Amino acid sequence: MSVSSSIASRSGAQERMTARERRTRFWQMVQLVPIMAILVLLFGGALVLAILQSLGFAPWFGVNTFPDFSYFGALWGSSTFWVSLGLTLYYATVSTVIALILGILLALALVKTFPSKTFYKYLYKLPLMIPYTVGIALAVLMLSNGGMLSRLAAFFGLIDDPAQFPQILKTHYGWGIIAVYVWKQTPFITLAVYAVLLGIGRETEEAAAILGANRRTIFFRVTLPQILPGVVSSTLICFAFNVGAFEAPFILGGGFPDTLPVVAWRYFNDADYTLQLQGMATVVSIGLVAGVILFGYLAAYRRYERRMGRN
Amino acid sequence: MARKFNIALSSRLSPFQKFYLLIIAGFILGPFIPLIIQSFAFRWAWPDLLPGTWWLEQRDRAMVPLAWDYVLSPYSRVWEATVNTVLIGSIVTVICLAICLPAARVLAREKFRGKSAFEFFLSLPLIVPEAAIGIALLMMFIRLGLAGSYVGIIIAHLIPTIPYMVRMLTAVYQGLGRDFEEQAMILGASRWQVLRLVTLPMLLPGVVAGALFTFLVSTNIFLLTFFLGQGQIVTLPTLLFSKIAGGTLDASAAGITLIVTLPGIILLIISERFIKEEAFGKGFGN
Amino acid sequence: MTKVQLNAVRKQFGGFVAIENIDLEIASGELVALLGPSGCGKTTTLRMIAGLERPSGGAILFDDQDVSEQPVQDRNVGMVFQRYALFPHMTVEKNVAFGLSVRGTPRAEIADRLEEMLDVVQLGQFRHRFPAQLSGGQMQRVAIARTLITKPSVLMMDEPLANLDTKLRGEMRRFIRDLQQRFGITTIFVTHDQVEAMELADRVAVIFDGHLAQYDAPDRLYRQPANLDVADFMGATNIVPAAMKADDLAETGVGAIRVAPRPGFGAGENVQVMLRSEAIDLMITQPTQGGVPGKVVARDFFGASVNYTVDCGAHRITVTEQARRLVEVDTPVWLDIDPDRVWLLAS
Amino acid sequence: MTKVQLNAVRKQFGGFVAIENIDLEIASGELVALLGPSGCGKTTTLRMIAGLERPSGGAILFDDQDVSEQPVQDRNVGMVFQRYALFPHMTVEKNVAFGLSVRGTPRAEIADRLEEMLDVVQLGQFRHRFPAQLSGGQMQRVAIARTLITKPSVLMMDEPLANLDTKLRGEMRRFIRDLQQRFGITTIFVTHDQVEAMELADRVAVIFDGHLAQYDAPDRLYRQPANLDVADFMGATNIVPAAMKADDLAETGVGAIRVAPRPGFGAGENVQVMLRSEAIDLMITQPTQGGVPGKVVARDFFGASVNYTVDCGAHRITVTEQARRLVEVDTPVWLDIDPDRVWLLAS
Amino acid sequence: QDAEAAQFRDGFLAGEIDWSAVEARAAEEGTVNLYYWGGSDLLNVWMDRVVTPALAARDVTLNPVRITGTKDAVDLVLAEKNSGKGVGQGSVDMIWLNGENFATLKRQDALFGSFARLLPNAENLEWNPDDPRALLNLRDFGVETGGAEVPWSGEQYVCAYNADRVAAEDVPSTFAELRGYLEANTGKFTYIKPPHYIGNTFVQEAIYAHNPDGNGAEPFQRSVDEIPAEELARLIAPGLDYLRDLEPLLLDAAGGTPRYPEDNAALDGLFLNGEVDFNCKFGLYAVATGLATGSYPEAATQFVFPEGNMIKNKNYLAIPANAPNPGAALVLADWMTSVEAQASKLQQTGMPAGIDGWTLEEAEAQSIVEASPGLVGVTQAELDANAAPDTNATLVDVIEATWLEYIERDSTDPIEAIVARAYDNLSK
Ligand SMILES: Nc1ncnc2c1ncn2[C@@H]1O[C@H](COP(=O)(O)OP(=O)(O)OP(=O)(O)O)[C@@H](O)[C@H]1O
Ligand SMILES: Nc1ncnc2c1ncn2[C@@H]1O[C@H](COP(=O)(O)OP(=O)(O)OP(=O)(O)O)[C@@H](O)[C@H]1O
Ligand SMILES: NCCCCNCCCN
Ligand SMILES: [Mg+2]
Ligand SMILES: [Mg+2]
Repeated sequence: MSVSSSIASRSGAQERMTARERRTRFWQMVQLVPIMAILVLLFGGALVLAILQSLGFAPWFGVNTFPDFSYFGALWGSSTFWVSLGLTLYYATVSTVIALILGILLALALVKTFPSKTFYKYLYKLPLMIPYTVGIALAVLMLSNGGMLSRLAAFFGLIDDPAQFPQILKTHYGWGIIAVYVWKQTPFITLAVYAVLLGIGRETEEAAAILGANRRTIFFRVTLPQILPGVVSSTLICFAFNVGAFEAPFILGGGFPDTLPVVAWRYFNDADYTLQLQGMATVVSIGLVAGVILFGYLAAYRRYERRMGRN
Repeated sequence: MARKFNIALSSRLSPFQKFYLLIIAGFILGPFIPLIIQSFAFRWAWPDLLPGTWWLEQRDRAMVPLAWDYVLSPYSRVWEATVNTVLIGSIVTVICLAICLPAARVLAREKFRGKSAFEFFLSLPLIVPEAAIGIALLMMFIRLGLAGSYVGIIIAHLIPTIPYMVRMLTAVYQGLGRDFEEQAMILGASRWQVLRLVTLPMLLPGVVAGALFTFLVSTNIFLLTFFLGQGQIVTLPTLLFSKIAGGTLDASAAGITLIVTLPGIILLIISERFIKEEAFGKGFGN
Repeated sequence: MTKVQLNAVRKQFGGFVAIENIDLEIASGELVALLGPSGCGKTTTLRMIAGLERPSGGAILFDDQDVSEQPVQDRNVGMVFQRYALFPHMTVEKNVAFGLSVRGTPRAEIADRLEEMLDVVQLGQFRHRFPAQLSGGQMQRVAIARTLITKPSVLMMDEPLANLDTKLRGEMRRFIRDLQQRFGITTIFVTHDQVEAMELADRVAVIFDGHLAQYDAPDRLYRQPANLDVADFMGATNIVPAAMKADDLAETGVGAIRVAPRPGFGAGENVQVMLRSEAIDLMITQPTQGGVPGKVVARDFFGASVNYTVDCGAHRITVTEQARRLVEVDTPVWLDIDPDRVWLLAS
Repeated sequence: MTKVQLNAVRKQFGGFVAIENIDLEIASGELVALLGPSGCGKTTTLRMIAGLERPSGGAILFDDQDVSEQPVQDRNVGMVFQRYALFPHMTVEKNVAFGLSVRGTPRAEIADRLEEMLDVVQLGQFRHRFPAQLSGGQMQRVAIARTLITKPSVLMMDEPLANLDTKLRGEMRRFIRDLQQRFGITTIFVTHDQVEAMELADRVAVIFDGHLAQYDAPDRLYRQPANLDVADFMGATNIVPAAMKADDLAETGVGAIRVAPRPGFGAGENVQVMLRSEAIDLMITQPTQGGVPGKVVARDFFGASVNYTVDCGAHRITVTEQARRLVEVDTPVWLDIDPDRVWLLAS
Repeated sequence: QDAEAAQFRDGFLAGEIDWSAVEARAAEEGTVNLYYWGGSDLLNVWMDRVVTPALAARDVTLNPVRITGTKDAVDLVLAEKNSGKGVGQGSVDMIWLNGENFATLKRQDALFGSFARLLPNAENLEWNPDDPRALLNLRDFGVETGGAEVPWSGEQYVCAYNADRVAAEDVPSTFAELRGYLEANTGKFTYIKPPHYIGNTFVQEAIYAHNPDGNGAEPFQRSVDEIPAEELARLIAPGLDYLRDLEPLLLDAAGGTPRYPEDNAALDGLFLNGEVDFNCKFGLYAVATGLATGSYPEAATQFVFPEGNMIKNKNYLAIPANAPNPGAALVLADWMTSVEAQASKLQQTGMPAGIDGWTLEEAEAQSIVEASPGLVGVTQAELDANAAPDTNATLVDVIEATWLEYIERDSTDPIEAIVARAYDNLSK
């Protein structure tokens, strides 16, 4: 289609837009309208509303002290907020990193040929297809002190009371939360990396082998840099999800201090309605934190990409 | 013969990889064993490896349906939740496709001012957690009378699904190249014919992959559905959440958990036949 | 049959000028090659003629009608893309019939013309295959058939033979030539291969960097290039500086060479003398008169022909001969050159 | 410098036999071309030599040592891939230095050898570019440099020139030939272009369908193909059936032709006679003895050479001449053929 | 505001509309949206199996909306009210609630009005303010119901122990004994996390038992307006200190932080697996039903704890001011207070009757008694003898906030300061 090029060529001042061009231009914009409408009105609207409320604008609760930074002040001024933030980031980071490593390893195995490959191609996608809540249920069954692993330990005579089983769920180490995220997201990362791996083919790896590189070197210097785009976008998505997720830390977390989404949930469910605004300040903080971190990550990656001559 | 060679750069699995694959299979499938057992249990207390009393032993004496009797009865709302989940997922997918397809074309093919800002805005919902907008969205929806309605849920689900769909479709559009559409035009095809006869069929793998992902994301959404459904609209994730929120699982919760996995398994079996992994890759390529 | 004219056509991409005021007239039924190095603007020119790209300036005329406002679909042109752009999801049959079926041609007529066209390109037995199941040459023929079936009045081909092997390339060239002569369609094809251009085209337009460098019949282009660049691009090997002693005598580093006089290159001028390597006779005995003495320093065997590199003192001269005899390296030789085959170029 | 031997090497992919018992001996420092149509098994052969593919049978020997057990990394081979397989995320410099840096070569030495190699391939000024920012020829040179810098004892190149234009291809051929001679590396390169094979190689292995059809020096291959298939693949145009009247006389559809006697082709045999188009003299006056009469029916001008198609009654014979004179179509001519240049093939 | 609905409301509350007209209107409305905590399978089944057909017989379709927290429904009502949806225009017809949630709706003037005594089945309840037994019908967590909600179930906070793990002589009956038990068996007890009302109730019992004035529940019947912050702080401090000191002995406290389950399902799970030896919650018949569903260990037995402070209360059905189907809501409320409904609910879900036995005819009262799943290990007399009233709903908020601050967040501030702050926040 001549559209883009004609638009790109408009720089020449002597050129006028023809009627034909203006029409195509118009249709282009029309095609972007629905998506804009949803995102600007709903997503943007909700975001703005959340921000307004967190700044004290909530006439429907009889509160309007806009702009009022006291909610953020109260939130950020308390040490538990920072502990909660730390926990939120800790769970998100650790699980993303583990899922990333497991996912890359799995993708690397999947590009090989082996007899049960078809089975594995079904198997590994299973968690991807199932809601997080199922993962949480499985974690409860397997990992709790009354769970399957604990019972096995008792069966083998290692423990004789559930309390003796090392606590995996409901601790601030968050092993249960991490287990669920890893269980659910390893497939996602595997899929992304595997798909990218298939796309790049094996030639560069072979070239590296011929040039004398061993397997380690091939992986770190040839394969990894090429699957990086897949790695970056999938980790980004998982990390952002983990920062904002509520169910797993709520059900499997160690209680107070909770992760930020759970804190917000508790605020929203408090009998004290003024805490609603505190909750808004909390969710806005979550958005801010996720945004800042992912921005940083993306910016770093873009710089790397540019250094590599892509884009 | 040639053992070392195989290790150096082969298409076979290394011993570590074989071991790793076994571990992964255990990690993914293992937990389903106690889940299935639990769904048939009446009383299964620590430290028993199998239930002390099975549901079937108590079935006749029970004053209310237990375990699978409850799960499969209308009381559990499992059927309603399944229908809701699939229905909402499907409608969201279709709408999402309809609004993302034209946008993706423009994004893949055209240059315009503010394009990169626009693209960034499009992926913002991936970054901003649902928790951050859920309550505010609920307030808006209550005012609009959309809270607790299908329409409300479907619209809300578009927010987190659009970024996936747009990425996937933009990538396939970029991979498509203009040649084919141009060739069709030269051969005399109209705009609509180009779309119907050339563009869509060629985009199909990407479209299917995008649709599958959208459906998955939609059927996985908990918080938005939970907030906006107002208890009126029950989907599989919200139903299951209510059952396990306390952190324990009884037989009916286990049964419901199993039911919640079913659509995913069915979808997996269907999609694995029609979608090649490569199709997903496009969305993550860059 | 359509006459195509480009009048001062320009094309800019942003600030970059891809085509700078090209004038080109292609007669109805003529076969013209656009020849030039990679990136010189060949594809861009074709795309403008097809209507896929809008010229930034100038006009394109079909039979003296300006077609600037005419959308692609209505220009009745055909274009075979460099990588064919076959529709991968359609069989050979469907691909070929596409142009007719989108025009709403009646089924029966489509079937007839399809049959005829598959015959022409000899793809009848592959009709139900998909493009992925075809060889390069077959794909190329599908691409051509798909275009010809719509009876375009102007046929364009963008590097149609680039990805084929020597043998197939030869076959396809003959095939295209036959077709074009049979249907007499005004045809423009793009190539960067001079042999291809020479073999196929009635006239060749040589483009360098968005400029039309020469537009001539193949043999003129080859023997009488307009300038050094063209000569170089046409594979001229022996170009040596010389001073004109007389209208028909050039003094070069390897001695005086008789030339056919050329207007504008009088005595006293500094010129470049072009000696086509195949126009030189390699003698192993000294000729009775003239003859540049030298020594064979290298021999390259290409099957049908042999290249000798002859050291003549100031220059090394390449001589091409049909491979009927093989002169050994180090043999002393004399070069004899027909004055009519020596061409003069401005320095 | 390594001698490479393939002893009865086979390769099967599942049930499909890609290579069937190939024996091949490549002398140390020799430059061998693997020539054959698409899919015949050229790449597979290279990959086995490199160690990227395990032979299903037979053995590969480097300097009489079986290398089956040797991993790719230790074979000290170099390979230039058809599509180069440059590392897209590394600059030219990094790509070229890769082989050294993974070997742990000291920095200073890497820098020196890099400098030298970039000089050789003339890519100094592009050192900081990424592959995506290079032209095809430049990428190819990076691929070669990346391989040569490791000083492989066997260098393999898979269709190294396939995607380049005529001029660049010519330059690259000379470049490879120079390098190979300079370093004396045992070199095996794959091509489907016979001209390329002829120009570059010391010996050419022609492979058809996984079988070694002929392994010979270029001129022998060209003039004395082992069979019809090879002759055809090498571009032989005039092959006519004949009956041997005597050891040195073949009766063809266009008359009796004198041939050089060839063992095994005695009187009474039915044979095929191959007349290379450039070995035929086109006379416009009847020669004193012999001479096949005919009439020019077509002329194709290729710049350096001209092809005439001469109708001699039962067959049309193609004659190639250097383009020094142009004989008009319809001119009556006589064809004169040196008996030494006539080759006999089994029917 | 829907004028027609407003007219109906005013007319009904003024006693001008007779019941048959209400029933007619209900049939016309056709639907009733009941929002209730959907965490009990037993109750869910009962709703679908019993209530739905019963209402269908009255031409009303029950829409049972299962919510995870009652506050969600309250929030929805308030949000709709705040966005201008008046009488007849909301989406909630009835909420199952008590305590703070009722108090909130009442404070926000979001209730339909004083309907309870106008129901035909109001006769199954004691309304005489002079009869002390009417207390729980007139006051909900100390807040006057004003007939804006009708009692649905009565409950008492009862603990159970696992006889396989605890010897009968070790079973505590006071907080001091509980502590003693935990010192010997650390980690074998926990209570549901406030602000969950079951957790709140345990805290209240501890506070009653440690009341420095020795008068138990009595001072906590007043509202915040009637009791100064310092006074409240003084009264609750010993109980909260007890709980704070108990923390290191609770479940998982050895791992660093004590673990408080989020809801009673979670507590049941811990109890079943022997992670804890006791299970305290509202549940007169919890052991009987728990054994019937397999969620309790076989040896589970109830016991009296804490002596004299076993809180007893009722829970109610309220109609929001903007109920879209007020007629149907009234019909539902009436049916829910019928003897038939109460007996079947007791039998099938183990939820004690909310109507008052002494107001019933003999046979009716007998049907309720027969429906009871039964007490295990305690007698009704023991339970009655140790009963205590709820804390005033307005104080509950303060106590809850104080618990969160003082115990969960380990605040180093003195209790007085924390209570004062809570007073402040609540008055905003
Ligand atoms: N859409 C575009 N935007 C910017 N520059 C372009 C665009 N299309 C082509 N060009 C530039 O215009 C010049 C001419 O391009 P064109 O494709 O016509 O070359 P070509 O002669 O066909 O080369 P090749 O033989 O490599 O195909 C090139 O320098 C190219 O980079
Ligand atoms: N991994 C494989 N699995 C199955 N068949 C294969 C595989 N690799 C190659 N082949 C088949 O083996 C034959 C030889 O392939 P090869 O790549 O060696 O051909 P080639 O001579 O290099 O052809 P080209 O000139 O097209 O590159 C082909 O028919 C090919 O389809
Ligand atoms: N919505 C965030 C998704 C995070 C990654 N999980 C897999 C997505 C598909 N279910
Ligand atoms: Mg081009
Ligand atoms: Mg190959």
